[in-house]
Amino acid sequence: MSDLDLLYSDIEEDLRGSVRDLLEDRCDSDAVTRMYDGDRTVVESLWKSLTELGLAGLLVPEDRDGQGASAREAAVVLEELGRAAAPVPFLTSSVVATTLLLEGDSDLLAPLATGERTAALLVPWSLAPDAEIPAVSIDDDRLSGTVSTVAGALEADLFLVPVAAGSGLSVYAVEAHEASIVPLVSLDMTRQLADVTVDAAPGEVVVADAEQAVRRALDAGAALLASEQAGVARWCLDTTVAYVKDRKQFGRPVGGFQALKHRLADLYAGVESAAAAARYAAATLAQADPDAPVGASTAQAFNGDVAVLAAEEAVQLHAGIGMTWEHPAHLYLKRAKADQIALGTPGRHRARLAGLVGLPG
Amino acid sequence: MSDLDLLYSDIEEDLRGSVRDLLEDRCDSDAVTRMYDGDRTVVESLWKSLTELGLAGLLVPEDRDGQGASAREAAVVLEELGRAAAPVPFLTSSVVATTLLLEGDSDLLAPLATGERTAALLVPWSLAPDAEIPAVSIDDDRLSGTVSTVAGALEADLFLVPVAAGSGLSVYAVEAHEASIVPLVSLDMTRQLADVTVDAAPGEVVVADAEQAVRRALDAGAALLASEQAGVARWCLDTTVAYVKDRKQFGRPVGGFQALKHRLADLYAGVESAAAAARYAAATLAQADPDAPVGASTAQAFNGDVAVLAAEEAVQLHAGIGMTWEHPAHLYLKRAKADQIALGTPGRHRARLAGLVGLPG
Amino acid sequence: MNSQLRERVRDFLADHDPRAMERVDFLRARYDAGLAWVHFPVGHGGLGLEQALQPDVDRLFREAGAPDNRPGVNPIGLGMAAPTILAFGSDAQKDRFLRPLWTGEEVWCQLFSEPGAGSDLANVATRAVRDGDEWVVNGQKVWTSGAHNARFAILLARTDSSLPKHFGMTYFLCDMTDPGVDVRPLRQITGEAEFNEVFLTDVRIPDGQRLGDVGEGWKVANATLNNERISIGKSADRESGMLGVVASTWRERPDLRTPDLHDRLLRLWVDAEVARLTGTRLRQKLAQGQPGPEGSTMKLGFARIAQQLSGLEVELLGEKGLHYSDWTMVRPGHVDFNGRDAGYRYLRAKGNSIEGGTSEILRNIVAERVLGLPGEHRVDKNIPWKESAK
Amino acid sequence: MNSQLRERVRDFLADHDPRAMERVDFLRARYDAGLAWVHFPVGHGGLGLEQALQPDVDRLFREAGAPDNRPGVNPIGLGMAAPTILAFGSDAQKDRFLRPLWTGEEVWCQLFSEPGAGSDLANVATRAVRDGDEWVVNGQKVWTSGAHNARFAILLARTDSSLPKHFGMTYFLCDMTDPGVDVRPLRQITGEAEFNEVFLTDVRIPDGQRLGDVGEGWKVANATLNNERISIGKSADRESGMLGVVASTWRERPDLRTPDLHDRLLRLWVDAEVARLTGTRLRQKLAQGQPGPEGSTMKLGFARIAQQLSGLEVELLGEKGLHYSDWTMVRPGHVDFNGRDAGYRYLRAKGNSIEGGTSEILRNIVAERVLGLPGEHRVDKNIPWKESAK
Repeated sequence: MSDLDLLYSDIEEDLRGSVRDLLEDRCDSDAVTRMYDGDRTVVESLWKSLTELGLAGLLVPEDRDGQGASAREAAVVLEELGRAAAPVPFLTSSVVATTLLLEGDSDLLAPLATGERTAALLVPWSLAPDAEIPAVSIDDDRLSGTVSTVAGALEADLFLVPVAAGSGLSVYAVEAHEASIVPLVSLDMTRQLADVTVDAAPGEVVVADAEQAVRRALDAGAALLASEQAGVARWCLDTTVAYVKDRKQFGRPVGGFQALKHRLADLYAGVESAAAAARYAAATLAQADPDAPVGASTAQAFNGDVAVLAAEEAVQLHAGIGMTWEHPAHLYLKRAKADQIALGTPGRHRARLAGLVGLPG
Repeated sequence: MSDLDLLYSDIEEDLRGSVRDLLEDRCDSDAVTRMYDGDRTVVESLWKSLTELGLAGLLVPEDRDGQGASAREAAVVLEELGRAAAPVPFLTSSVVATTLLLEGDSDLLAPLATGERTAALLVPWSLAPDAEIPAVSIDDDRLSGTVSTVAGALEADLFLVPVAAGSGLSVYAVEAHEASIVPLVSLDMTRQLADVTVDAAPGEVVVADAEQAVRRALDAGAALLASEQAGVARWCLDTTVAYVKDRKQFGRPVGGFQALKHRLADLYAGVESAAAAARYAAATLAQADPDAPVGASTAQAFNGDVAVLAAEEAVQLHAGIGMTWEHPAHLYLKRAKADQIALGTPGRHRARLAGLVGLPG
Repeated sequence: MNSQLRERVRDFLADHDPRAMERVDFLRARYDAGLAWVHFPVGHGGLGLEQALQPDVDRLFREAGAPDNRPGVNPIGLGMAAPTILAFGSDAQKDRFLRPLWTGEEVWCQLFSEPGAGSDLANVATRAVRDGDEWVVNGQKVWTSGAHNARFAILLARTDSSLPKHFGMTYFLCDMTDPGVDVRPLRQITGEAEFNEVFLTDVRIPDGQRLGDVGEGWKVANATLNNERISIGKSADRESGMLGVVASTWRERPDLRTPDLHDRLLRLWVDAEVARLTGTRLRQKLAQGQPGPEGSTMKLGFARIAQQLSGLEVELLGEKGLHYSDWTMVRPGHVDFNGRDAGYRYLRAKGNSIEGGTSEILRNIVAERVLGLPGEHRVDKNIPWKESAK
Repeated sequence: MNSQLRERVRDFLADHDPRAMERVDFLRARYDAGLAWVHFPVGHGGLGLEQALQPDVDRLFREAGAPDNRPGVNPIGLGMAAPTILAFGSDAQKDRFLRPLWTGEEVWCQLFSEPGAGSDLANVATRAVRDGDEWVVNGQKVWTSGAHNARFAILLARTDSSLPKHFGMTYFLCDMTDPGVDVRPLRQITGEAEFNEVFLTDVRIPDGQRLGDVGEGWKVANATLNNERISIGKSADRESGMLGVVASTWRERPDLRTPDLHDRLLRLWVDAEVARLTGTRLRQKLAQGQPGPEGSTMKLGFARIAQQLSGLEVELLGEKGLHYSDWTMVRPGHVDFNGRDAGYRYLRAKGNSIEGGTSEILRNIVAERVLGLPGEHRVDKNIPWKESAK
């Protein structure tokens, strides 16, 4: 088989540069930390700036007001968002919801692409692509039900709601103001979750017979979450390496102690591998390769754990300071741990791979 | 609950001293290594010396010609046998076969206790205490069937054979010369296995309705194998620590390099823990504590892996020399890996614990 | 148990009805009767007996319904300050400090760690300058638990920066009510502030509150730390602590179980059970008078198991694991490592391998003191502290 | 692929019918036509083109049914000796050695490691003393694969022991047929003898077979080793190597499966697949001219995965895992890491983290050269080799 390109094109590197500059400018870790105390002011202006770069429409064809780019570019954006623990609804709206709407011909796609509107798919954030999809009920064209721990709901003005329609599943669009949204105290407040209830809410079908479409949207989310995780892991490695070069104990940099060197060498290998796994997941997704589900689950099984390990090592090797509120390491530990559960745990993806690659238990 | 004594009594330490002296004298690693090329001369004289110390009858009451000691003392002997990778049938004859005969009133127990005879239970050496027990068939008082990968068969003159008797299981005694014994090229030639076939062989019942008795014998074997594994692990740790203190590279002892220090510190913790686990398994077995099966499976689940890790670290930290035939490390790697499978793998014992401690899957 | 001792407790209880006395009066009387810590000397709350006898004495008092000295409120005082004062204090210091320490009337905290002196504790930069009969102290301490409730602190400060680092320190007993002591909460990744930063500005300590000789601070501090490190925890039941919490969740929520999580849980069950047995064995060795630095391995194992179990629990809970109880900045009166929710346990357990000696430092200790492997190259050992790299 | 190059191959094949020529004549002609290794210079088997073009050339020859130079028989020669001779050799040396090396007429081995110079390769003690136009070499080498089949060796020897270790070595090309060369098989834990010990007694090497300047041996040897370390393996299919073996067993033996082993196998499947993708990515970087020492991580991962997989396989096989194929001491012509039985694979894989640079040394290299962390304290760096601790 001919290998897919796992490197970055010059265009992708330019995109990375723009996103990184913007995040350095507008996403400082103190502002992000304040989200844990309920101050979410950083979100709106940051998201606005990102949409002005056209990022919300990366996956949307140009004739539907998007950029006509691919999952490869979205993955680069997510690496940078992970690296900054950025609190924006790119993954939930511009990847998951957008991928779903791409399967229909809804007029709602264009305003999503421009950033005019923001959407969230109403499923629990822990839902794996191959899990049973919870659905609300419909009666007389009105939707009723509760979906718990939804990501991106707080940032969205539009919900995509799986609805049990006969023996199948349809996805309806519901205006957020028609729903009751209860924000949850979340392990990762930079992606704060919410329970969402609709009670006889009006909605319109945007994708009918939608089960496979929802699964594909979740799989796109899982494939690209791997890039976010690679970015989280990269920040943890880079920051820790810089710290141990600088931090002196016993009259020398602690980064010169061999036990730490070996752990960081192993972590480096893990982070490089996570980057390759994420790249493959994005490349197969970008060209609708039949191997895409294997790529997504492999990357989730691997990167979910690597990001957690990287964040745990960052805290441990920063020692005392890494345990404090004032150092940003905790933002990455919480993001990594929540990301490990998001869209299916690594164990869940391994179990899925067993079926996909023919290694049954 | 009152804690069981997990230390060694003075009597136990004396016993250890005698066994260790004898092994240092009569069990040199070159002679043991020669077993891999088919020279098994070391076995007979070594076993004779050990039986002269009365070790074969440790678990047998004094009124049946034994020493009237307990599993605690047998465990100490096994720690030393493990430490020397000694090729004697103590575990197979003096623990497993003896424990089984203790459940009946066979006259065969006394000659086993004195070392005059040596027995082996005909089951595959990989059999876990809770697995299905393979049995030969009986027809007209004659036994026929094959049992594969039996440990201790090459050293035994007497076989204890599980026989399918109606809906239950009986154990028959069969003279070894009535059976056909095919020695196997084994991963661990210091406990070389054999396939044993009986073809209309005569035998006599030694334990009737024997299923639970066989399981208890296997459980005793598993509980005390943990001490052998602790001994294997201890040798690997001690030998490696001594080597890295002595071996110089880059002008200094390699044991001064922190990455190695940390690995050896962790290994030390593992070896100390393995000793505690083995001690608890022996103590509960010695007083027929209802917790004995939990003790045995906990110790097997833990020590099986620790012994392998210790042997793998020994090879790795001896580097080149550890890969050679002339250094004894390979004897311990092979023993540890075979012991990991013997009487049930760690995974198998974990699965058993799930039932014993109420953590179902 | 010693029957004479049992009788002595019985006699004391006959003369002092715990139900009829004020709590503090009862505790003071128990101290004066030598029944506070029987291994301390006569006159300082003890009878010069073996420490192993203490748990039985405590049990007898407990069975009689007597109040205890709330050891959980003053762990630094009882576990670290008291044995150090006993070993290095003058008679006047023992008389002044030990009784109110034991009764809990005076709670203690520890002012050792600094931003630049974590694992390398001998690097403390807080200065104490002699001024007549007093010492004037300036500097910043960190990771001080209970500072906001403490009356006194054990304090390590640099008194001569021209000496190599280990030789220029002195150990003091510091009054936390001194106006130069400023205690500020230090917020942690859990959201709460269990610890403090303590800023010391011209704090004046009488020379009579110096413990040990000038320049002997490192030796005294090591005695304190050894008391911390040989603490191998109490005898524990199977499935106590973090394992019990996760095992309960497992039993109550069959819907959450997967084969992957099952095997990981069983591995950790085995690890925790073996750690429990290892602890039991170490306590039995200690009781036989064979203590040793191998106790350091207990804390290594405890931290690893707690971290892996709490990480597993968050995954096991899945959707529910994405919740958190409360990020509000509070100052907990009492820290329950197993308390609150899975997310809290996960984050809090990260501290287990840092506080009280990082796992990296403990591995060094095991490698060097137990296994006898060579020490690290020490570039700063023989040069004046002020000239060493910070 | 370059169409000019394609045409050149086609023309060569038109003039040289592989079916009509002796194998060695064909190979010599191919060398002389510059189609042996196209990135080598004209006149030495190449055309001065990019290395990335070589696989396509090889493919064209393969498709034409041409014999290859059996690269598996001469890995040290092709992978290590040839690039070093190219970089440091005189024209006479290149003319003499490169052609028979490439055609396989002369097989090479490597005489670097010694009992006292394993990870610390710069510690070699084998001496070479100048005697007129020759050098007289005495010492012992170890871990020499293929020494018993080799005609020549690359050899590192100490020529001045009064200099610090890195400066007193010189690099030679040693004729293995010299009567002073004694090759003895070195038996390994697998039972077989894949490697050798080589004893050198008054071996005489002409000065014309010195590679690089006197005292420049370390620099030349490092060039050789870098060729070893950046070798990141060929593009591999999914489930190739050890994983394929274990996965086949898994698929064929449902009776052996347990949930514990299942999750471990899936984890290793993921690790191996990600390692494969990481290798692909590194090769793509190399092809773009971005090579780097991060290639060292590939060997780390390869060794760990091979060891864990082979260990798992023995457990999976259970009863059958207790068997072994054959302990007889043999000298294998060809080493197949995945060959023979599970026990062999398990034991052989232990060497993967030792040979060609231990995993410990590779982690140092990654930490220092990739991450830029400080080097180890080097006590022996600036003292004469003869005075350093051995």
